[in-house]
Amino acid sequence: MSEKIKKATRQTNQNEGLIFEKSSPGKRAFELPPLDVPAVDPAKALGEAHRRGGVDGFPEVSEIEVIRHFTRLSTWNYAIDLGMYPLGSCTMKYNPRVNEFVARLDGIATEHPYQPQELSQGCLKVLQLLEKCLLEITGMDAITLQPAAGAQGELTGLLLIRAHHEKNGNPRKKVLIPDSAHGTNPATAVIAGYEVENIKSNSEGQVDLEHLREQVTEDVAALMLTNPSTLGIFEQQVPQIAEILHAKGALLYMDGANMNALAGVTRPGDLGVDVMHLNLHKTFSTPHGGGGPGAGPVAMKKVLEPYLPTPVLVEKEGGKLALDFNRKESVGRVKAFVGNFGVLVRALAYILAYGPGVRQATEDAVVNANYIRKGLEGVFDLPYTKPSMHEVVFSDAIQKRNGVNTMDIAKRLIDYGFHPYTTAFPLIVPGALMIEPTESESKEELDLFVEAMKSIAKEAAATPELVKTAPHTTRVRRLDEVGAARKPVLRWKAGEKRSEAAD
Amino acid sequence: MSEKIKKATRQTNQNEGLIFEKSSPGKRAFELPPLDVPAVDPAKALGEAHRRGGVDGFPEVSEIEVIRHFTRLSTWNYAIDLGMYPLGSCTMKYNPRVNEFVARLDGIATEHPYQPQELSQGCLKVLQLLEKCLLEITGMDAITLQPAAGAQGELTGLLLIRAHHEKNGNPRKKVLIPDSAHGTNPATAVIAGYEVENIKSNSEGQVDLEHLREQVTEDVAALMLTNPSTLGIFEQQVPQIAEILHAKGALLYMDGANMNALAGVTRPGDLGVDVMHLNLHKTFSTPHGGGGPGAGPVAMKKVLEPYLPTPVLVEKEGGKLALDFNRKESVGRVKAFVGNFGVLVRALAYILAYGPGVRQATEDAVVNANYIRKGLEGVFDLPYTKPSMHEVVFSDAIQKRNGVNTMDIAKRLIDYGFHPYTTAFPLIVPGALMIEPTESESKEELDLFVEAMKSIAKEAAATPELVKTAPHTTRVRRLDEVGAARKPVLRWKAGEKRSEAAD
Amino acid sequence: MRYLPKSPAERQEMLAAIGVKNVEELFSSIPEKYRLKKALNLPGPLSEQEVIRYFQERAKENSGGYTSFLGAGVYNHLRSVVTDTIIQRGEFLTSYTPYQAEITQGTLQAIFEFQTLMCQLTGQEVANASMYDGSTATTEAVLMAERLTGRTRVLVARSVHPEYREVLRTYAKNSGLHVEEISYTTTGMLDAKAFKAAIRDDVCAVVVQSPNFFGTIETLGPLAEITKAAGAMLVVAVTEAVSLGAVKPPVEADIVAMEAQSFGLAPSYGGPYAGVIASREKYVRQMPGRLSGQTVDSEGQRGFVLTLATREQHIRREKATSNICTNQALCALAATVHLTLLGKEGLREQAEQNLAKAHFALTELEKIPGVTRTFSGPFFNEFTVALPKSVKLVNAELLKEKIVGPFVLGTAYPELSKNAVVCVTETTSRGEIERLVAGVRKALAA
Amino acid sequence: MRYLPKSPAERQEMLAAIGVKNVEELFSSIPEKYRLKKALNLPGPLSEQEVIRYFQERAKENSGGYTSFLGAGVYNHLRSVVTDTIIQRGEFLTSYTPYQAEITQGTLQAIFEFQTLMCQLTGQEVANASMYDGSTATTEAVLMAERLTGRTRVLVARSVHPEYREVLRTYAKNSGLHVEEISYTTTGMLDAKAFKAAIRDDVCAVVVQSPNFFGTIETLGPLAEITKAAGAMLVVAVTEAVSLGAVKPPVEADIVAMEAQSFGLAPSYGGPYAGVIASREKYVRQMPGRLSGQTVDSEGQRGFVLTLATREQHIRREKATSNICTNQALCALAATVHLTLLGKEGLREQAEQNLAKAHFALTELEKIPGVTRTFSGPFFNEFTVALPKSVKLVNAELLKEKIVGPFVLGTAYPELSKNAVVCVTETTSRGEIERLVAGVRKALAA
Ligand SMILES: Cc1ncc(COP(=O)(O)O)c(C=O)c1O
Ligand SMILES: Cc1ncc(COP(=O)(O)O)c(C=O)c1O
Repeated sequence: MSEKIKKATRQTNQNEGLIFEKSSPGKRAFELPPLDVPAVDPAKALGEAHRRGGVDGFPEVSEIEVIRHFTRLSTWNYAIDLGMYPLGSCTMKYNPRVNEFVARLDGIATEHPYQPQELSQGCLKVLQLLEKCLLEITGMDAITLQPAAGAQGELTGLLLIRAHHEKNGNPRKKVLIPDSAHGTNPATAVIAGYEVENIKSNSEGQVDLEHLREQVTEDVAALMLTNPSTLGIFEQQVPQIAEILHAKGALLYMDGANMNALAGVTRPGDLGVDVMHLNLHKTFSTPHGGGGPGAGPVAMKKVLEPYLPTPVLVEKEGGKLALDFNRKESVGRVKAFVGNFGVLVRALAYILAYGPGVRQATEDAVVNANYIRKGLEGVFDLPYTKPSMHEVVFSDAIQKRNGVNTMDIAKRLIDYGFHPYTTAFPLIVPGALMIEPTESESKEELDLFVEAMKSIAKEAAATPELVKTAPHTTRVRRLDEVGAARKPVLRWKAGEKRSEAAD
Repeated sequence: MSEKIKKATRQTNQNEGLIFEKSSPGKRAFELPPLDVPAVDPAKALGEAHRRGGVDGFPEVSEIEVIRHFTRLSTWNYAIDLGMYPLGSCTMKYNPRVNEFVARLDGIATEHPYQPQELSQGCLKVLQLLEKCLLEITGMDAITLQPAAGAQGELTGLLLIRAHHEKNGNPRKKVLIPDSAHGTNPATAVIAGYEVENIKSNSEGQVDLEHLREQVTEDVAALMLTNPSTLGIFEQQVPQIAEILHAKGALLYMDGANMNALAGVTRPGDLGVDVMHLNLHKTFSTPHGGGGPGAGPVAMKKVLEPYLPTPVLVEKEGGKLALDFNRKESVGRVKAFVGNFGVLVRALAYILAYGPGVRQATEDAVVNANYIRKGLEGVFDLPYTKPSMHEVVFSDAIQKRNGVNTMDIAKRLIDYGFHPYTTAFPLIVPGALMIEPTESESKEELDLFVEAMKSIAKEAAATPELVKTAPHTTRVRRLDEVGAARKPVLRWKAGEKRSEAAD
Repeated sequence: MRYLPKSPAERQEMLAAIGVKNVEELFSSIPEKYRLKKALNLPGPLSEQEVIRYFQERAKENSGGYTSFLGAGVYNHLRSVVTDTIIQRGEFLTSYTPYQAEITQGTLQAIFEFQTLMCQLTGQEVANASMYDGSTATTEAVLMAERLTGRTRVLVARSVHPEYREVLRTYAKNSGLHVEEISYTTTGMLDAKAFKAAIRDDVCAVVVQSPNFFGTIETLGPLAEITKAAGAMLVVAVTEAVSLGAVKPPVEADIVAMEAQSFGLAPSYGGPYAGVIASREKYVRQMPGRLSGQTVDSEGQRGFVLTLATREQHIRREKATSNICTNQALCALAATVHLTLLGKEGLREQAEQNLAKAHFALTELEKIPGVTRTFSGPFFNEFTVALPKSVKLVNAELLKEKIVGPFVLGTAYPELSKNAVVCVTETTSRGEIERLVAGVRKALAA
Repeated sequence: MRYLPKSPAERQEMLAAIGVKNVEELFSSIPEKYRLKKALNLPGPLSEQEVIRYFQERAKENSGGYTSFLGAGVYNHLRSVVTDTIIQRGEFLTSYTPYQAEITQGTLQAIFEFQTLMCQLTGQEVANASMYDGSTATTEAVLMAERLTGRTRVLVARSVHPEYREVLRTYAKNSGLHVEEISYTTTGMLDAKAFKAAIRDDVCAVVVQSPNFFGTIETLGPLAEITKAAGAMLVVAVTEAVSLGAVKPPVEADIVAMEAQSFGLAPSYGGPYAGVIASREKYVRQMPGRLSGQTVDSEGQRGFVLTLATREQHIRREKATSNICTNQALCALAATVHLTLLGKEGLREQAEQNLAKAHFALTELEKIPGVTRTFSGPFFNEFTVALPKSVKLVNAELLKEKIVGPFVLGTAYPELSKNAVVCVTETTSRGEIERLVAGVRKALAA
């Protein structure tokens, strides 16, 4: 593309249609061992009314076509394995390969959730050790590993809080949420049956204690605090906030999505947090896989333990582990079975690899964010100037003058060989550039990033059109999202013209 | 690039320096379990004179950098998994993934070649079954699986022949090799201690029997015949050739690299071939891996069995398998241990998946080659018009008129999303385009190929410069091979300027 | 530490560039008193080899060497090496939600294909990119029905997976939903009488599972009519998705909530799997979860983007259709690859093998005196049998034969205390079925 | 068949396009009489699952559960999941020799890195892209020396791996080479006197191995001087490449022939591994095998190509430096990834662990009455011990304890019939060493 772009070069890349467009009757990609019992007539066994002869429209292709199809598709993706992925709030760190290996072991991947517990001691020990590690890291008393992701962790946490208040006679009405919070927080509060009340951050991005004291009434069930906040800033007054809440019988929930800034350095439990979730698919390196799966364990203080979702892992006399399904005050289950076990395995593998060294990861993550901040201060507007933790949030205020916004800059970053940062939030920063490098980036990669961002800033001033029409080097150019939503095409339909296949 | 190019589009792609350029002292990508015995002082244990403190210049990087380094490098390659790879004579067919899986099983990958044979019955059974299958496919009497590749198979075959002649009192002097043969044939003959005498193909690409009769004297040890020949043409007179040779006590060696045209359809043993090698990394789908490993088993008639390399697999009473190292007339070993066992495992997995269905693969391979031939006849010059088997060889005679040669067309094919065909041989076709699609290509892929080749032919006429300067879409443009050979730089040296890293 | 790409010298260089003396300074906004003074008490650090050894040791403490007849929502089906090869490609494994479409077209097209496959399978018009699992998909389907109808009563068949019902109750509790259960008859199907008696115009959703927890296939037609007549929505849960290769899809349903674990996902002690919601096009704006939609780029080429995001929490916050954010994308990809491998004929053949094996197993078990089939309705690869003895005792005997016996119904269904659900898939060999039969015979004789 | 991407209809279409009625017509050039009339008698076709089961069953018939003390040219070292992840990427696994450089830069740069690592390790100036294995590399090194010197006598230490010597003899037989063996002394090293007596100006190559087959490290300096003085070339074979992390490299050698199996390659019952030839820059045009060289493209950017191909058979045919074509590229890539992971410190630490463990094992074994060290020279991770009993009998006893005992020297060295080579690597735990010692003690007492 240009001399300025050091990190990427264009390369020929395979086109590929939809798999349905490659189908031809009679091709097979998978064969079954022969049936070793008498065949039955499905029409007879099921009844003619229930019988289905096969799924219309299902593809018929061969194994090599499947390999090629998905291999080609994969080459259209950016990934951590290819380079820096500085999506703020997403903690896109290295996903160790050994974790994939252990999660697939016979005796780990093969276990059925209903098999006798005496035949599941290995699985239960994994759960127990992970629980212990996460409690040590968070400074909490009890934990559930069941929630499937952060958002479900939030829900679980609020249900625990609700159960606690109900036990005290009144579930209360409101949950306070700072305006900088992730969208899942308010969405979750509603599912838990609460009204959302926003709390405004002050000009330093911190909770305004005076205001808070006014807002916290006996109607308030809890406050959901993200710490460090989505501005990447540590909320210094957590103990005071907890005090204000506790004084009115309300509880402090912490969204632990940003634990990567704290692990090994400080513990939410020590700060006065009552309950929190962790995103194992962020802080604890389980792979995002294009959007999931994750796991969102919820750690809590003693006072909430009675309400733990079922089942609860318990150690019996003699050291045998068991699942206790019989918990009178439980909020119930939030998901079938014990949780995303395979994800939990990977998280434990990650923790075991670091041991107490998780602190070093935290330190490196914070060093990296501050290194970027230092490199880009002045080039991009920094709306909140408090010290940055694991991420730094700029705004596009300077570039806006030339009509270039954060999304344009993000798209242009693709041409420079990087995945964009987060553009969509925090909402309190108009035109946010939310940059989280994580500890997994080398100085070399960070230097290239800073250089790329500076170069784009120059382009935004000199040749804004170049930035506004980016990306220029990808196999597809900027995609029409508005059109997609206006007349949604959400599936392939037979009979659509095949000529598009090779487009 | 253009409307004409249907199969590929340019995409942003990561740059990457040499791994040595990323090194910084103190980084680690691999850690060892702690030592559980007393440490020793290396200087004492080895003697100061033998002691080495570490390897100078060795890289010091982290695990994520290793993953990224090699992942990025990998994206610079073309591969079967990405698309058609029509390298003639190379049989680039689909490499089934299950074969990779079984070769890595505990109990397969973990076995030591010197462990007691009673603890190796599983490995030996694999060898035995593969031997049986290959004998059935070739129609031969005995086989060795030891050679590491085709060329070593050739050598083994010639050594067997030599041993046979020596036994009869005279090793003889010459090996006859058609002018269309692969370079390994003459190179091998020399190592086996023979002079090479070329035999000319006739205008139909077949052996001229009259000439042959003259050439075969008592000095001739063997003829090395590739069948189908490297022109992709079946040599119809094999039985007659064998007869002529046998009449003078000479033997017929077949280079079985092209067995993909014959498996299940005809058997070299039935045709009168005395000894041949197979390329398991071609016909039997073991992955090329960027140049190897392979395996080149040698199958032979009874008469050569006494000379088999050691060890020879034998079945003892009671069905126990064993390796016999004690073979008086053996030519000796050509390689340590039993052979490239892991490759042999993959080949057997391939054969088991097909069973007698290997014939279908052969048929499809031949259909594919003929489909291409039909599609491109007239567009490219076809110097030999006998029926094509698994590959078709054109020449650049038509395009040469505009100064465009086979290498230019090959490079331009890259822009069209394909790996080039073979350009370097057969030497009897000046400017050869040697195209072998294999059975693994779908009609869709073949149609795109034919279209691409036609389009390039048009370009060669209309805009020859475009073709002569290809490729245009790759991350590097045409590379200077002459310069590379003139002043060879064959390794990185410390102190070379790092600035090249991000080039 | 091997995952960290920094040398000590580089750390120093960077701190100097930032302008701090040491790394502690960067944490100065954390009140001193709360900063940890000593190292966390965690096991490790372990080398790669030791990590592997730790999990290998745990693996040995599980059920290796046992043959299992458990299904009950988690099925042991054939999985292909190809699927695992694909989902381990770094480009899929280590990429995020495809918010930046231009650089994640691979994931987006694969999701689009997943949505298509799910529609074809379920006979519905639209499907989403995945939910956490079948249980939360079922619950979210009910919440969707609530939004669409504005009603709050939910009728759930007792033959729906017990844990799915528990999850529904957990979510329902605070959403003002009232969940009532409808029993089953001797066919193993929904009690039509009880159902008719319970349905009124305050019902938002009727939830059944088919094949249901007893293995019985529900007859959806009449049920759908009554539901429709009442202005409610029919939610059909599918836990054993392979059944859809041989059994008519729930086209009568307004919403299908499916667990896709059967498609290439390992049992993995309960997860991760992939839930799916499929429904009618007209309801799409009330669907939870992500959707990939086809569009064009600025040069008119086909491409895919996440679309209708205005339903989602990151745009709509408290007004979102769900709080779901991270879903089970990689599992959905595995299912996509798996189904693409199986294809039309493969899935049909697999389903018919399950059918044959389960029927063979039932026939053989019924030969044992005292063993009878509990329900008369048609079944796919699970069926319920009544034993003349406590199932727990029988299972304890089977364990000695290295067999994990069928699912004990007594805990969730006290009235079925001597009943068990037997699951047999294409991975169960005839020999294993015969061992089960012999084991049960022996246990009953003892 | 699942690997074939054609439907029956497509086959017909294509035959029609070609202009033949049926596929038989395409085989008409094969004389009718030789065309097979019936299907081949082969097992199968097997589904993926059955293929896996077949090999799992074979795997169970091997040495699972045994601890081994075998080395002798094949070593059990730690391997990383990362290596396997990389070499299984289709882009590496399923690409050919990088003849078309513009589209295979990944492989070419990796080979260039491999060549560099091999030079650094061996202390040589150039290294090739790989040979079949250590045994053929050693032989090819001798053939290279023959070409360079024009002489035909070869002196080989008897302490070189017996199978390497066999391969050399096989190749030598018809190349007019005369191979003579030189014995060892009580140090386990080359017998300098015998060597001096044997070397003359008709010798092309002197071949030693270090650490040699007995585990002893050779002292190369004086040897190299004498060799040089005679105008011959010193070929040093290395079978245990990990030793180079702690032991001085054979800088005195003219050619190093190495087996790289120790670097991330599984024992795999004998292969595939990767041989290496490293030598002096001035000899490069007589080197066998492929070479990747740095160059520039038409725009001046750095890139890599296969170079000096005029040495190779596809250009030079009967005048080539070797007949090698396919080599062991993917194994060389595995070694490259493995060594990159280990890095400078990792390899040193690994080597020193081997040293420590082997010395611990010897110390413990020497505590057993009657067990003595055979040779006095320094050793790395293998050493030779003399037992008061037949090694075969002792090993038979060890097998009962689930131990695969040390390598029996008697077959290859009749004079060492009661001696064995013990190998201990970083993968051997102290407990396993102690079990060996206890086992030997017991076997000797019996
Ligand atoms: C701050 C914050 N909270 C909550 C979430 C929701 O977590 P999940 O996506 O795992 O549901 C996210 C995820 O992006 C987040 O960044
Ligand atoms: C016809 C022919 N013969 C022999 C060989 C040599 O086989 P290998 O590369 O396995 O040594 C080849 C390989 O390219 C070939 O095509």
